[in-house]
Amino acid sequence: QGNFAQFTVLYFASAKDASKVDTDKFEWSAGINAQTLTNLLVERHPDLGYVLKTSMFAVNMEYMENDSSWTVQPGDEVAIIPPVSGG
Amino acid sequence: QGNFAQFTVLYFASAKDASKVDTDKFEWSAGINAQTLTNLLVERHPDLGYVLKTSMFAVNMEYMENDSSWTVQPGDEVAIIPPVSGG
Amino acid sequence: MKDIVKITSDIISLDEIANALLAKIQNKEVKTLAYEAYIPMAEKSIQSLINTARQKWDDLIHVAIVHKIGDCPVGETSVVIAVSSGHRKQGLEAVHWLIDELKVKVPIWKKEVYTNGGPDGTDGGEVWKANNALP
Amino acid sequence: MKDIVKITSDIISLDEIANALLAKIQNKEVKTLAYEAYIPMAEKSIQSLINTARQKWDDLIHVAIVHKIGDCPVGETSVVIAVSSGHRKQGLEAVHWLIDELKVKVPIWKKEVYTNGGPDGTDGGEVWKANNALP
Repeated sequence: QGNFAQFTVLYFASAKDASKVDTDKFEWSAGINAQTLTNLLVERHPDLGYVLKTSMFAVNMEYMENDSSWTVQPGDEVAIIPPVSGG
Repeated sequence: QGNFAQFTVLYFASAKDASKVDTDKFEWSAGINAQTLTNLLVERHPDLGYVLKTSMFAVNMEYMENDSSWTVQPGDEVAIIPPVSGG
Repeated sequence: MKDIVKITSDIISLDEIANALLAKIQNKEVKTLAYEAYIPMAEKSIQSLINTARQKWDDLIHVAIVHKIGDCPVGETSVVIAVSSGHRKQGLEAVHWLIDELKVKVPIWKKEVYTNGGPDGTDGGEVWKANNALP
Repeated sequence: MKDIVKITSDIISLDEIANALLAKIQNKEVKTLAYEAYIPMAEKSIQSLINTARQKWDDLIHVAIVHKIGDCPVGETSVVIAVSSGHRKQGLEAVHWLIDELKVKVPIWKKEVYTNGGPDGTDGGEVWKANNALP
């Protein structure tokens, strides 16, 4: 896999319960936006579909809009952020 | 002194610094209001005059108006309350 | 529901007072809370909230925000927001704003672990909670 | 003036956090504070403030107010106002109101004892402070 550019996905809280993993790696390709990222994630972890409906993406620790204004870059750390409940 | 009705005066903070006592007793008579009480106090403790200009009276732990709407009753506990600074 | 009112010459312990208050809270249903965080992003976003608070209230002097993760039995402190400021009004407003923002923006999650019947009437179970709004 | 930001699995001590914050405050001039109170009236008037707060904010659950008297070195806690409430907005507003009222109405007095030059430029001395308004 070292021959391919990758990006990392982190799963928290209900997303981790659905994916059963803390983190995994995806092969990078150009043009992965919020919608295509959602498709990739559900393909690998079908139970994530419900969680993703109410989650945000954070890329490199910044919240991203839920639209096509951004795409994943090689080496990015993408986190799935279910509704937060700190405090 | 047990033959006379009395009232108690309590001194706090700058009032205590001026009177040099925590508390003392005054002989009660009818009609002692804020003004006559002030006169009695300054007569006994001349240094209190300045402090009383900015203090309140509390009678039996209730703040009193600085007017003649009330008079001291036998057995009352009168406190001199300089500007407070708790907190 | 007797209030605690005390004028004391003893050194005041915040922990003792918090424990006395919390001891009064009946623990009926929720046994334990468990917090999880995306730690580096949580720290970064808390620092970012503090920076914004310092712009909104220029009177703030020192700020401390500490959040518990892992198990947190009901009655233990889960989060502290402490500020010092030149004027207490600014400090109090800043604390209010900081806790409101933290609750909707910082990637920390709370799970309730039930022992005496969950919200659906069953025994045991766990539920991830959600605060008011999406980040 | 570095902020304290911590996500921790340790039990949180309010006293430790308060001490860490207060350790940052430079103690330049005022050496010690000394508080005096008309104790029974102070307790009565604090209870009366709490009763009024419970009418204004019907969501308050528990309230604790503790005030230090006697010597209180700068950096030690002089007063704590702690509330629990169903909604944090009500609790935060009540705390703000309670400290404002306590400072102008409750018969407690603070004296500053100087060691390194008083406010008039002389060494030593003591000054009774006054909060904003008369009771």
